[in-house]
Amino acid sequence: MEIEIMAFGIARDIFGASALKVQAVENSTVKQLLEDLKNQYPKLQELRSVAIAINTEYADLEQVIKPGDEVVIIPPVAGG
Amino acid sequence: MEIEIMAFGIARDIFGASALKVQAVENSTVKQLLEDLKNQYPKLQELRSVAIAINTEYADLEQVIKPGDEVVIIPPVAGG
Amino acid sequence: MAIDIQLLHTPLSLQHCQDWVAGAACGGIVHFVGTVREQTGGRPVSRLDFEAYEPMAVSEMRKIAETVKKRWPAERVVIHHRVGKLEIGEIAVIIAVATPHRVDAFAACQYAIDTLKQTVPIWKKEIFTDGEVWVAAHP
Amino acid sequence: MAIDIQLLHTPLSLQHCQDWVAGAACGGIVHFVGTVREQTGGRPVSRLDFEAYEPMAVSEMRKIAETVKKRWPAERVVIHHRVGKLEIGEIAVIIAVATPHRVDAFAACQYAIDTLKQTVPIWKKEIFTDGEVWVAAHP
Repeated sequence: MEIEIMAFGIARDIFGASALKVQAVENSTVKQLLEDLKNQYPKLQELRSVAIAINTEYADLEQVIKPGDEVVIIPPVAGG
Repeated sequence: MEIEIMAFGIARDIFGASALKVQAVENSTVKQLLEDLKNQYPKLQELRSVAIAINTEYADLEQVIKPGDEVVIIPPVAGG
Repeated sequence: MAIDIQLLHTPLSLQHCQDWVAGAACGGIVHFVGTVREQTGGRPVSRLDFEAYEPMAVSEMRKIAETVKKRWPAERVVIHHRVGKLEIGEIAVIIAVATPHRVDAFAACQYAIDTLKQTVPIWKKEIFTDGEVWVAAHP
Repeated sequence: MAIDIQLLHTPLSLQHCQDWVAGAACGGIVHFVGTVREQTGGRPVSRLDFEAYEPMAVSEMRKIAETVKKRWPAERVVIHHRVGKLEIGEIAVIIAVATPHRVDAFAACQYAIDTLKQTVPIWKKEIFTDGEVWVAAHP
């Protein structure tokens, strides 16, 4: 299954793109996706935190990604 | 010696005037003045607090009132 | 001087306070705005009359602002208080504190309004449809 | 609805927030105003660029306002956040909370800004004369 990941802030700079398509096995979890991304983009490991949002909500590590989900990588936030 | 006392808020209502002249012995203290006023105007005793300001500063009970001092009776404040 | 104290007979302006405190060195500004409530203990209020022993009120407000500057790294402090007749919803007091870090601005602003209510010689009379009362005068 | 959440590409207005929260039932209003500081750790900042994952940022800001309404007797809550390019001194965020008693307004407003900084997907890049950095990205 192909997952499209949107990226903001420093994650976009690290990806070199505001969206990224990655291949994943069916029933892939957020944890697996994060591990794959960190392996492919080691600079993500240097960040204070990296989270995944699915359909505009913070996702648990065990959450399964479904086809059609809106997946966003969330580097450390700094609003305010 | 004659002391003129300015009054605001409920103290003005109790005095029935915005200023009051009272006779006091020389070297009268704030404590003596307050006792005299409370005897003369018993409704002052019902208030949550009564303070005296001399020359725009809160006065200690032992402070001596001098001729020419600006003396103000301060009933419970309620700003804000 | 980084302190602005005013006792005004005219409506207070929050925008004025914001413009005055906002400095390029401060990231956090906290404003407290106190307005006239429509009721007290369920009893509908028509209006409020504020009066002040003006020179001392200004002096006590200035002491509060100076204490704020001593205790917290506040760049700017504004305390504006209204006197006279106020209608429901009108602003009676604005306190604004600007600090480099927000936690100080909250603490300092809260200190300032708490102390103002305890020390500044300002009195308010609540006018009801059927009477009036000097607020907080009696235990 | 007693909650006003906005993510804006145009300048924020404190007066607008005050007018919106000020209700006749509330005596205490606390505003937090966050502005762009001229320097970070002694290094002069030229500008800030804010960006947001907008639908989620609005949703997370709404959650904060709803939590405020649950935990404190807040009548009205405003959270406005700016996005885009901001110059020094411009307002990045305004949070306003109106409650019957002031102690609740201070606590709720502080909770809201603390939580916003932890959870709302907004990022800011500080632009210096000689480079740029995503704020708080690295430990």
